[in-house]
Amino acid sequence: MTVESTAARGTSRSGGKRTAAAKPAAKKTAAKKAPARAKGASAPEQPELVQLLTPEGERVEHPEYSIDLSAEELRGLYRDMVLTRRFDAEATSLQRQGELGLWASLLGQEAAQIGSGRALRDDDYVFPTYREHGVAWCRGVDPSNLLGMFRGVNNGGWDPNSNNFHLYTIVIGSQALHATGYAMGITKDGADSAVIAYFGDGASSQGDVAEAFTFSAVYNAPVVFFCQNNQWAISEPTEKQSRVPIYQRAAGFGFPGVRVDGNDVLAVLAVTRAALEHARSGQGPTLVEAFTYRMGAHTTSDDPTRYRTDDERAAWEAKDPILRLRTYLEKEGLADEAFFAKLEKESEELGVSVREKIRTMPDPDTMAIFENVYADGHALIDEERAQFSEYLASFADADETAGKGH
Amino acid sequence: MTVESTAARGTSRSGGKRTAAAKPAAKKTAAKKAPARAKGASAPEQPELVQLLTPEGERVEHPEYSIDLSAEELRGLYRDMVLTRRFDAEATSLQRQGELGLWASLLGQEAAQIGSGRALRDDDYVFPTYREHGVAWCRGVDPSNLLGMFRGVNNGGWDPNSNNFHLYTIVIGSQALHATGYAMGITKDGADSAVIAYFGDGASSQGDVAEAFTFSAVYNAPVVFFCQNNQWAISEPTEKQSRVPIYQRAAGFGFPGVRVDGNDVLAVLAVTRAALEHARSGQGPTLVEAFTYRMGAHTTSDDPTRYRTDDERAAWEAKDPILRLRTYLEKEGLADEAFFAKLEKESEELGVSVREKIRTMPDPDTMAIFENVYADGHALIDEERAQFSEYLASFADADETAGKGH
Amino acid sequence: MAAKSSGQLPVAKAINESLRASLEADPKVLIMGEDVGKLGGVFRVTDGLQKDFGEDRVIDTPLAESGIIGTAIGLALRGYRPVCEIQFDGFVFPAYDQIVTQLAKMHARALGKVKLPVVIRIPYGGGIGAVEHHSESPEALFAHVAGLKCVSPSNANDAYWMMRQAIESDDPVIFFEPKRRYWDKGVVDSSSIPAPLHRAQVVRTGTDITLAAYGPMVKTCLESAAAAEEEGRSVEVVDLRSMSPIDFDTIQQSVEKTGRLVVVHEAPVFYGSGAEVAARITERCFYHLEAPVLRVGGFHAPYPPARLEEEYLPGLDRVLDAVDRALAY
Amino acid sequence: MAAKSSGQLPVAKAINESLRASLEADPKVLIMGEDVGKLGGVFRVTDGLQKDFGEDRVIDTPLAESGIIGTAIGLALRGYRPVCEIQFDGFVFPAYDQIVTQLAKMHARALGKVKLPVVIRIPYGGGIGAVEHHSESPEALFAHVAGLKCVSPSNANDAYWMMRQAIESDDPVIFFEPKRRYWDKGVVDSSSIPAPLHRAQVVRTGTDITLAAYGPMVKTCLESAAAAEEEGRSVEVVDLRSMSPIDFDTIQQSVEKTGRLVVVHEAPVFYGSGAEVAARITERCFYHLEAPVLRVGGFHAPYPPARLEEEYLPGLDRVLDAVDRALAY
Ligand SMILES: Cc1ncc(C[n+]2csc(CCOP(=O)(O)OP(=O)(O)O)c2C)c(N)n1
Ligand SMILES: Cc1ncc(C[n+]2csc(CCOP(=O)(O)OP(=O)(O)O)c2C)c(N)n1
Ligand SMILES: [Mg+2]
Ligand SMILES: [Mg+2]
Repeated sequence: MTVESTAARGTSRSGGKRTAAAKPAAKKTAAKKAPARAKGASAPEQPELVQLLTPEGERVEHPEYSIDLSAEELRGLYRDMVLTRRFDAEATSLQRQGELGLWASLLGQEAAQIGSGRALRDDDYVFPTYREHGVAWCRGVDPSNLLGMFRGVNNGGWDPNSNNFHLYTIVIGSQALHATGYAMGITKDGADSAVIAYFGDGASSQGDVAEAFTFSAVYNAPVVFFCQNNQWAISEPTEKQSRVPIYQRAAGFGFPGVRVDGNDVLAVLAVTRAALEHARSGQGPTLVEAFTYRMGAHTTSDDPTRYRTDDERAAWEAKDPILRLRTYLEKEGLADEAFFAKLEKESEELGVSVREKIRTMPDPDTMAIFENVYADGHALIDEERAQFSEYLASFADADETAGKGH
Repeated sequence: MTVESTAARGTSRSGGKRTAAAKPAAKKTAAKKAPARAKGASAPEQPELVQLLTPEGERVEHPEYSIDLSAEELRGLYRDMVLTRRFDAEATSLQRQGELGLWASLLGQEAAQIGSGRALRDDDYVFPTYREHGVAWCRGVDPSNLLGMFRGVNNGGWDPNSNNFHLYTIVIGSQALHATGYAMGITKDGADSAVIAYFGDGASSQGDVAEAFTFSAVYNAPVVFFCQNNQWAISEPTEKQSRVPIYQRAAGFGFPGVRVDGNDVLAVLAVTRAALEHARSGQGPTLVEAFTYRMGAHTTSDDPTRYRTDDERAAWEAKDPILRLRTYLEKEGLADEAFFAKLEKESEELGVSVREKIRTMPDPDTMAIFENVYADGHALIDEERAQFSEYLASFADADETAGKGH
Repeated sequence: MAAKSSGQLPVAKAINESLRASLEADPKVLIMGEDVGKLGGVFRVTDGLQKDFGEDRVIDTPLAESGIIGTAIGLALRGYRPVCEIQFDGFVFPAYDQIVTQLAKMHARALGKVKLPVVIRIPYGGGIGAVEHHSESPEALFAHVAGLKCVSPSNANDAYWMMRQAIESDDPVIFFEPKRRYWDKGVVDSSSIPAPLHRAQVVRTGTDITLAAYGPMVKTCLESAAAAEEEGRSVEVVDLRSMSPIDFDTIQQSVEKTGRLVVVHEAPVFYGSGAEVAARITERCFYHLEAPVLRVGGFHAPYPPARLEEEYLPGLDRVLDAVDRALAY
Repeated sequence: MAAKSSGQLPVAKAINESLRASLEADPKVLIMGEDVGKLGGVFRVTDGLQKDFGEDRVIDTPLAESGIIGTAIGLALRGYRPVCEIQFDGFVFPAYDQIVTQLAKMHARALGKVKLPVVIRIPYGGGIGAVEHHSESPEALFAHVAGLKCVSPSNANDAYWMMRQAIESDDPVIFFEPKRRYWDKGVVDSSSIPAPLHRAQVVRTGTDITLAAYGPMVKTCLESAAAAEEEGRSVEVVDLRSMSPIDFDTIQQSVEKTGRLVVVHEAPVFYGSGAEVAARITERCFYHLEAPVLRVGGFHAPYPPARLEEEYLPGLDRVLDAVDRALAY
């Protein structure tokens, strides 16, 4: 299967039809989870983590969130995670080979991204950071689009409206406000779509994110704030951003917050779906904190050995999101050898296709510097474009003259 | 009594020695006050409001906060509020007479400001907005200093360190971060002082305030965030800033929040003192929301009839902070006629003295434009200063020449 | 849709009518900001609009400028055309990141696939005796940034039409409103075909020297020109109207005629728009200039307290002094 | 306190040593920023400092630039001397309000009664093949603002000494670090008496034309000058070192000799520092200039994706083209 056709599955919801909708991200959950802590130093009591599939691959029940997926749907989620991881690994190695300038790996965060991405409807809108390759996958964004900016041929460049997937946003936290404004617009339009805004644990410190909480609460905007707490903001652990669990932030702005096991694709799907339903039904925002782990470096430029231990990584490896679903599928006989073999092959093909795509990706035309700065044009751009063309032409002339001369 | 000698009482704590310290702004208070509200539209349940003196002038007890003041201390608080109100009224009328360009009245917020101001120790540090005239009074800041910026002779200009009272800050929310940084410095110095940062209900929406919450929690900085929720941010009611009570914001950042009757000087004193003690003893920040009312216009430029009703004002008049303390003092026989008469006279004198001061306040020298832009100088400033002097001198020359010529 | 004929209007009211006409013409137009609703803004520029168009289209926002611009971007992505009010010049900076990093660059980032027709209204400049942060002229800080357009009307007719054009533009426009001219009246000709938004206008012709200004300083320059005439000097005045782009062609034409140029603005001279005009016009008119381009503007100092602003602000005397100096070459 | 003698050092390491010497010399000096601790910053400029000076003096902050600068102001009010790192140029804007409105103006607001000795380190400029927001040159947006000082070293020795001077200054200093020169080595002479922080330096003498630049473009100009020499042209190069204040005297002296000036920077030309230099030098040297001051810099467009930056950035060819054009007058 080619990359395109894989991606072209688009936003069909693999975790679909048969699911019993969970109760809206409950008042109670947030209410009882917001203890004020008088002391900064002491450890927080372990907050409730919504989990439906344990690291050992056991299905467990949760009093407020439930999910009931068909075998096909479960295999679909598994396939999404495997292919996303494969794509990500391919990109990492393409960076090492010099094909990309940088790569921000999502390794370890597949469940958080696929679970939330598959909770979305086609008409919902996504505002990602720079690491949401799995969500992009769910939206049907052509993976090579994602690679363009890391290769340095553009700064994003895809059409956000063709998959309701906004451009990657690098400046931390900014997109939370864009998502809120977009959601306000949905309300004005009388539509029942929802918006999801992704950001990280580090981003929770940015003023823009707090302002997004305020605006979304005041206007009751249909937006889900999806915080992937992957424990690290480059070299800084989450304790440098907050001394209480991040999901608790929401209550003080007047909307519910919930922490979900971010390595449990079923729980993430259930919780996100409930939060989106909550938004759709006019009940406003929810903050979902997906508790997960960045298994790799922050980006290919980073060296995590400077600031964290192998032990930590090893402990999280035991909670791997893909492994636990595989264990479950196998144990329950929901997928056979043929499925895994076929998926392995599909992964290989995806890798090959991505490699080919990137290697044949053309460099942008020099004059693209001057394009799309303004929608309605700008006199200075016209002047500079003309002068620069003339300047470039002078080399051609010189070469020609030189050629003639000798 | 002259203005100076009144002010010179400085930060002596009128509500002083005998007070039984309240328990540190309790975990419980914040914890149980942070219900997540799933619906934006419905009214919040009435949150607990710490009160020790009812609008009718009855002393009541509170399970967590208590206070025990001598008659003299109570009269001191009363005097502070009366003189502050008088100073404020004087400034408002000076604005009408054209002596000030603008005035931001604190009318109605006297208890919030005197109660918190008198909770401070001399070595504590205050970061005010532009309306903390009552706090300035408690700190011993010469009132004419406050008038300078509203008259347009300077942009503040007092020495913050002489009374540990920072300059007024007009850009909403900025000072919350300065306060936090200052408090971080106190910790580094190993001192046990505390910082208090004032801001309004409107300011609670600014990203800077949220970032101050984050930094103060992460570094466990000894700072009290004192939000005077006076129900309005110019023309916008508090519902435009938050759909839950503002004090609940704190819990999600990991520190306690408490709502106090901001028109009850005793409760404000008790709550602020407890929060400062909490900070001093290494337990980090607290958010105090003083629930009060801006009785006047936002500033003398504002016209509140455009956006709020007389009824609302009337309802709050019944909760007047000064009246209720007077009722209590009289009922309990804690102050006699002579006290009130003397205070009346003192008020008059304060008014006269302020009027005199302002009318004799000199305009700044033109060349002050170039002063204090840099501490270490800047070549361009020197150049511009010289050119401008020359330019000004050319008029003098011209005048002279003209004089000679005719 | 043609605006109602308006006759003599103060600048603030001309903008109000322009916003009203835009709200009527396009249901996607929104007004957002602090106190823009019932209060009608602190300068009453949005007076009556919420009453007539509802809270859904004229929106009182929380007190957070980054939030205002950030959500306006989101609304624009959804197809709306938000017109955001920043209450005073000095309060735009909390939104600066959203403006510079997102609003200005998103069209390019998307290779043209999204447009952000957001207008940011900023009452700017001094002369009204206000406290700190209420009198600044930060236009250079926006004009330097690619992706933004910056304009400032000097009179009621331009205020009306330039606002309509700014709202119709598919690019983000920072609309600097000369607050001390809010009460100056002028005829708004709602039937006239307006000049293009970024075209400069020769508002007084002359032959000896050119004065270039925009916004509040145009009036000052016109008064200076009138005063200079009494001394026998023929001064041309160009109202730039747009600080990004700048209509250098019109200035060049004027300077080729007069041979001398003084640029006047309230903003500090150092790194100000006068520098850009001086540098480019000197390049374009090197052989025509009989004197260096001179600049009259603010000093490299924070805007002073109100009792010093008269000395600080460029006024007739300082403009004429520069005219004298230029003519002395 | 004298720094250790350092020999050949890369620019990044020279700054590291300078920070170390400052931390040693004054217990009030603090380092703050994202990832400045264990990681040593993304460019390792603060490498090893937290290990040696502790978390109390080398502080990993929450991810919030306004918070970093806002708390640094508070720390400065308490008597500390914070040196704040902004991770990349494009991430300074969330802090812009605190910088422009508070940091720059508080000394004046207090009539001199408080001082804010805060240094803001910003790795800036392009040429390292990075993604968006990692290659910008925003210096004009700070230099226009009174109350700030802006400097940028071009070599290791200046990097060492200018950082020490910036930290010793009682004014806020924005310290622009030419990130693509971080790995360029030079001798740091820790015994030399440094030039004043805001003094420009003639780094190559010549007689036909002057090139003025700062930070990363100084090297480009020196290479251009060397290339021009082969064509028989004698090019003088002035390293401005400071963008606010600008040492106009040194440029003027050079231009009075050469009669021609080209200003080179990576930042967009429009409203850039070249405009200020051109305007003022034209005024000062009107009768000496044989050609208009020309500017070579970025276009009025967002910094392009990495695969276009070579074309976008001023390089040897574009500088020489400008030299040719200036000499053609
Ligand atoms: C405003 C801003 N400041 C700094 C950076 C540099 N930076 C890029 S990613 C990052 C850490 C982000 O951490 P987090 O929000 O937890 O997301 P994660 O990378 O872990 O997915 C930082 C500091 C940035 N991109 N934007
Ligand atoms: C950043 C910023 N934006 C806007 C303003 C204009 N402004 C001055 S006071 C005010 C309302 C403040 O309300 P609140 O925080 O409740 O304080 P209050 O005036 O009620 O004491 C506004 C919007 C400002 N000073 N700063
Ligand atoms: Mg993270
Ligand atoms: Mg208020």
